[in-house]
Amino acid sequence: MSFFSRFMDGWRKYRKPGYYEEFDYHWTMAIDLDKCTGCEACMTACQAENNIPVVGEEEVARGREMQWIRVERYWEGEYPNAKLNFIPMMCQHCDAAPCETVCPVAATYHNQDGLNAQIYNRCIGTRACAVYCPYEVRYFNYYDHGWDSPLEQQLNPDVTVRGKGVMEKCTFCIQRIRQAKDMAKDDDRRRVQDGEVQPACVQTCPTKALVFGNRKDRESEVYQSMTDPRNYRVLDELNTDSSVFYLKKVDA
Amino acid sequence: MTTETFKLGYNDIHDDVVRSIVKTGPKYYIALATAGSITLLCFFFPWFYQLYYGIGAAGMNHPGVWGTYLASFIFWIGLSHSGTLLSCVLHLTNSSWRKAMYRSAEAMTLFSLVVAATYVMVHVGRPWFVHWAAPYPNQMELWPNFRSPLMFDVMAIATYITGSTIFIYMGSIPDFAAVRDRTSGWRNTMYTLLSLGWRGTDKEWHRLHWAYTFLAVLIIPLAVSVHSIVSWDFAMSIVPSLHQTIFAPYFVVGAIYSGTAGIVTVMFVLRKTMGFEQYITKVHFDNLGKLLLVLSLIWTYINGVELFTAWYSGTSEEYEALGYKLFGYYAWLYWEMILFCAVAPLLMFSTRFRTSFVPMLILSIAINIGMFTERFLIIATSLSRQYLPDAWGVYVPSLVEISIMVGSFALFTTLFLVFVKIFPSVSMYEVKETMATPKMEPLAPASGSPA
Amino acid sequence: MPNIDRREFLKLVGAGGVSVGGGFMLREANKDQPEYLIPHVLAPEDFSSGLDTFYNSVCSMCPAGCGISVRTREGRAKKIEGNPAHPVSQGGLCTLGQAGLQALYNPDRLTAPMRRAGAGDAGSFEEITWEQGLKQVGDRLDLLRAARRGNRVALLTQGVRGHLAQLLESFMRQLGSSRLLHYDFDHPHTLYAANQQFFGESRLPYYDLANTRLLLSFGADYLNNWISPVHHSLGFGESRQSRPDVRARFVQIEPRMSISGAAADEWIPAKPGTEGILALGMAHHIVAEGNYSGADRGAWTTALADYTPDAVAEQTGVPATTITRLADSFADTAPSLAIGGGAAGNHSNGVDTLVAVNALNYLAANIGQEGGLVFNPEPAGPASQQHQASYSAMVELAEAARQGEIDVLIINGTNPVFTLPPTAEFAEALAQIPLVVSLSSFLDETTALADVILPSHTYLESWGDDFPEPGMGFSVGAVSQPVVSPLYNTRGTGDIILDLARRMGASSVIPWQSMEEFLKYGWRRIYQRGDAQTLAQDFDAFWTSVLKAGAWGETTSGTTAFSLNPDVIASIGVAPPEFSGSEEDYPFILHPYLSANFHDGRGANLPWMQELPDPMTSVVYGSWVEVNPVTAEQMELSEGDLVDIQSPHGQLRVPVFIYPAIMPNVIAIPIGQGHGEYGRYAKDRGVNPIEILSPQLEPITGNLASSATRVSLTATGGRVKLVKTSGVSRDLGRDIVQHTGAGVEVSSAVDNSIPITEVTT
Amino acid sequence: MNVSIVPALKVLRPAAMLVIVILVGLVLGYWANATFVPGNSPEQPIAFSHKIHAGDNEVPCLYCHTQARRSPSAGVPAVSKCVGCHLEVATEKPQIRLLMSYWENREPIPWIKVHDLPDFVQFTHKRHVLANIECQTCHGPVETMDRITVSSRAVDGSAEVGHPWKMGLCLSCHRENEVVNGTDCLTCHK
Repeated sequence: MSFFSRFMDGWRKYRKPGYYEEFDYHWTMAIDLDKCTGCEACMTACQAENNIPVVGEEEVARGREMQWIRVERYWEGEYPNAKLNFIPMMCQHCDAAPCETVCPVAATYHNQDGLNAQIYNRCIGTRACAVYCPYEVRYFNYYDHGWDSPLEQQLNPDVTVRGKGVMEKCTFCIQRIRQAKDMAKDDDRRRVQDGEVQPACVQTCPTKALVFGNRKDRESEVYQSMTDPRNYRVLDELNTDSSVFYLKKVDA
Repeated sequence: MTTETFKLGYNDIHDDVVRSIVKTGPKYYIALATAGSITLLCFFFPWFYQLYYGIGAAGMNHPGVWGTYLASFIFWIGLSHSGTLLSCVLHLTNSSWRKAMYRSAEAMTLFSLVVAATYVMVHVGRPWFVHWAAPYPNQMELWPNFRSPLMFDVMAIATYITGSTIFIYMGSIPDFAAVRDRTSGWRNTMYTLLSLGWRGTDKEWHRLHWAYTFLAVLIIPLAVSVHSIVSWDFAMSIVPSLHQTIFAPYFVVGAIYSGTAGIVTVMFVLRKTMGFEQYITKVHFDNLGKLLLVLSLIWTYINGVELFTAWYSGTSEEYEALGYKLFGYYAWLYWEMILFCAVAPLLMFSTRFRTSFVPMLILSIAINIGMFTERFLIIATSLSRQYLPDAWGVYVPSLVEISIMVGSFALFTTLFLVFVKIFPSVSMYEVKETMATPKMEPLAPASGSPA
Repeated sequence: MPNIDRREFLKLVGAGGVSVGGGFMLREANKDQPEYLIPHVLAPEDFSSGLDTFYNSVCSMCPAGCGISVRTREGRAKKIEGNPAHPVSQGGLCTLGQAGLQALYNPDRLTAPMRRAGAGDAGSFEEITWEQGLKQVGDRLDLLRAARRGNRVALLTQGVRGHLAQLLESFMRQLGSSRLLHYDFDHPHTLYAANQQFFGESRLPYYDLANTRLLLSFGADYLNNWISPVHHSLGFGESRQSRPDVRARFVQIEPRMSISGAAADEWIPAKPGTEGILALGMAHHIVAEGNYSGADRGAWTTALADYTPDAVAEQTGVPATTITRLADSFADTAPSLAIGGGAAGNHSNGVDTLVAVNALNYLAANIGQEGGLVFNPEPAGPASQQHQASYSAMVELAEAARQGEIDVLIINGTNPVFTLPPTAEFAEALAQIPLVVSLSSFLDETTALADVILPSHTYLESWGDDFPEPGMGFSVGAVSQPVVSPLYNTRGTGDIILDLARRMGASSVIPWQSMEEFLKYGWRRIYQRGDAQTLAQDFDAFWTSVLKAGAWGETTSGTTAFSLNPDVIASIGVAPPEFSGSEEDYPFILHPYLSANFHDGRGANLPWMQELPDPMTSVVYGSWVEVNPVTAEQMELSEGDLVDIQSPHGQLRVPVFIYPAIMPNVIAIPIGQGHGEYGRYAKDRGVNPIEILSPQLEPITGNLASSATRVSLTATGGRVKLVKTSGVSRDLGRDIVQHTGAGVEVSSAVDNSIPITEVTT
Repeated sequence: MNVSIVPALKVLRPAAMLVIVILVGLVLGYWANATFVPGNSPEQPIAFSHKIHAGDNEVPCLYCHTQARRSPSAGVPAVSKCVGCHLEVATEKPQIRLLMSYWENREPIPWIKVHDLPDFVQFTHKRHVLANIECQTCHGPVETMDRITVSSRAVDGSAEVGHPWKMGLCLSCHRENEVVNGTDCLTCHK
């Protein structure tokens, strides 16, 4: 098959209605805001798992912090009736992702598992995806970040360290998904079963507010959560069709 | 028909123009040296510094991932719309007053585009991989993403550069020939090559005019599309206050606006430095002034529409963005822009103002400052006020960015200075066309007018 | 072909040659440096390259004692995760626990034994061998012991449990010294005292958050740093949403909204120190309304006579209606649970306050109930509560040192110079002690003043075990094993103590050669307690299984029967809190709280913790003072304004943060920053509020009433940019965090997602 | 008056020739380097010959590279592995003596990495070995090499000089064998 015909082939196939149906997985996350306490354990877990650099005080002051997952805080009301609401915000892995349309070199695209992929070494750093992303969860490497020795010994060998000029973001811990699929293959299963793979943030959450799994498996915990009557999606009006579902806070 | 040109004979024109090429005073060299060194110091040095340390050298942050670089890029693309577009339109409408100035206008187009293209390299994080944006078969079996407005940009600008290069070159072939006949040595060699053996036969003239007109028709839609596409880089995002249907016309008008202002500036300079007083006259400034005035009114209108839609949307997102633009961190820049681009141009209602050179120069410069601010604000204010308030932030340009911005003007000047020594910066034959055939027969080649 | 003259030809040849060379070098320059494949000399058994190996262990970053499971690759620790098998953490883990990796791989770790260089000038140390260091200390101890003057030796350690605690104890007994102190800044002395007083239990009960339906928390930040935050978080999540058609309600009573306050359904600001009075007010209402019908009802009525809701409302600033409402729902809901601690316990009336809270539980019949509080059995392993040093105990130690009664002070882990207010003059006391030995892994403020440093392993490199306090209502234990081989020339605390014991000739009583050996000895007894099934396997099998599982437990649960000692009732009553400093000079009450990231300051040397935004304010890398918006407006303060905070005992300069949920006359500063030593990440950053605390005591325990200091606030006119990650913390009606009533309405989000097909596996 | 461009071109000829010569030179130099010093076959600390082991004596690859079956990385055999045989076998050869000197000082042998993938690529030997892909498919005819050289069937099936491990190699193979999601970027890129 020639280069060009391959290209046209992929082009025709791309995002046709029901594109995902022929595949096994549709990775999804559900976050119960009624359980989230804003403890930020997820943030540290992510930083440890994904080799996210510590940029230092000056850089944070310039607004260049690196947080694949961040906990946003919104105050409500005034003293003495003030309330503080937390909401974890990470890449929503939108099935209609604005960021994917804009990358000129297709460094970010949607893969068959419903993941919004970011291929670091393809990225040329136009930063357009970060502009197009309404959730502002894409973080750019403004420098080559270093680790004071021997801190680099902690780096996760399954995740590459991103260099300067590259955009990065949450991957739903693709390395863990990959590993889970590998194990499934070992005992000749076609699919990863529910609970076999957890991103670092989900795994560590002390209140178990985060749930992760395969949406196509109706029995999965995540499917139960995303069909919970409390469910909603942040900025759903933009029709990004995101794969992260939030469960409303309950006032009582 | 303008009166001034009657005083001249063909020879005078030839002499003037050729002098402007051959006779080089120390002033020129000083200017060239200054411009060149500023380019090196303020443009290339900071750029290499940034290449080494990473984009962090610039002031961009999260969420302000785009900044001055992109603003400058749009600005230069805009500036490019002066020349070729204008010259095409006027060529087709056969307006004689164009003829003295269109050559330098087209040159502006070319060099603005070159600078703009350089800015793309300055902007991206890993310019050494920028060739991936070009569609070519490779062992990775990867293609660029043809849905990306940035991709459209690459295509559009490439086309536009090619188009305008051919246009300006073709237009100057007869003049190359003319210069060829009056120079010797390496210049003669160069111009011999450049003029492609132009003899000035009727056949040649006929073909030239045909092709020239054809190109002109071709380029006008191109010029419009280029800036529409540039505007889509923003309009196709869903960022509040960027996601607007009016952006394409907004950008195109803005482009022509700043471009025309640019021409006024350049023509003033040429007139003074090259001694083209007789070719570039009040008439040109008057006409350009009228054009500017109209453009400024349209531009102001579109700005009004923008504000209105933002207000009328009634969503918190648009409100905040609007409020931030008008009264936020960068408010002073916004009002400066309004003053320069919407208020000041109203002066041009008076003919006296339009026909007096220095004021027009000042105004034209002011307009371009204002237009640069516009481009900057479009990016800076919108990006710092998006959907999630928790992620709001302010972007402030760093020294490197500002220096590179200044440097880019020096780069442009350098290119232009080189240009005037190679190209006949006034189209001789077309100026001649505006003249009655003289009594005494001058040197060959007499050019049969196609008209 | 045109003829080329000679010069032309040579020119071409030259150019050609040069360019060939150029082309050659071009590729040469583009070749990448060779990488090496360094094999093992002997193939390792415990891991194979490219594959993960998980080791279960115990977290020692805070006293909660969560079970952790550390992922290692090629012998390096890569990630710390909660151990799902451990009943305390059940797979969850907090930020600090995960950052333990950066304690292990910290660039500022002490890498070898050191000795004060030259004539005792602080800070400058020279490296020595272990033999030298241990000999110097050992000989000294030997002499003192021989001379029956062992009591001139003091051992000051961070709160340790399990067999290390036992080892320290017998070590000191062998020395004949009574000066063994466990010191943690945040040890809940008042809570222990209150439980002792009310229940006659020396142990903490188990607070069953997971099954409760209503939780009243009096100042206890149970989700962040109170006793066992991760376990409480699990309970919180469980009782909030994981039970069908039951959703527990959480009420938080505290002057400044903590993380628990934010998570609670209702946050009630009560005047600092009056939480106990509030509790008694509710108790009064419960009894008065006849919601309590115990035999001792009369006694309660008399005891609570003065605490009518109106009187209490007047004292606490909480409206009477709120008090009665809470009281009613607390009595009606079963099971309900009241917990107290944190700031509420750190007042001059701390113990009484917490007794009052217990009284509430008693009156609502939550004691011994599932979803209430459950008593713990005697822990399987050694406990060390009796050695916990209160503030006054530390002051006594300092005093003794000044009197020259102490020759040797061995410090393990704890950092009193940082966590004691200067009024204790601990640093000065250290200067008086001839030989100060520190076993810390880092050069913290205290270690910097030591004479000899014998650096110990981090918990990820050493043997140990832990019996969480409080237990889970049944006894729990876990062994912490080394997950990586030691990075540096350091030794485990236990091994150092054992070595010293040998050197002072106590090997007859303390014969063990290594901590591991001692642990096995200790755990053999636990093995023997086991049931038939356990005993069926031999000890080694048991030992490996414990290491594998990372947790051990048995079903023996504590007593459920409880009868209240009548004269406790009579003694019940909470005096109004006393504050140092007059209200005129010092209009504000200082509310220092344990930072979510740094605990009591031990986390400040971890870069991850420094860059992790504070949950409530999103500030990173620094300190701030939280001020009520109204107060700020009156004083014309805005975010980032530098203010001087003046207490009777000191002054601090901090930037202001406008905090919407703090009482107008209270200001709060997080504890944890403001280190003078402790490595590059912590040094000279922010301020330490402990420095300006007044030595106000809680009389019964002699504990420091750390929330009882009055301060004044004066703007300096200075201003700094507060480094924080949040932009605007209001959602401007964008409905980002959506709410719903208890009754739920159906949303349609699923419908407009990609169609879902049935999966058949 | 001359208007033809031919004489002008004549004037330019020497310059043109110079340019051409230089270009040709550059290409030539680059090619020479690629051919004669490809740098894909470095001198190893011990002249271990895969030809003798895997070729002549037919020692199976997985005997030494034991990890390949169950781990992403194939693993270099520990020194003890070599010694295991060479306590008896060919003990007198100088290279074996050299090996023994390493063994006696308990030093690892600093092998130089020949087959190297960039850090952003996720490749697992396990899956490929279990899928019965011959080692030679990527590592080339190792059993014929005295000194290990990078050479494998490249995209077009021909052996390339230099480093043939380009993305195309993985892609073509994944295509031929119709690997599930074999051409999804995330399958190989981490």
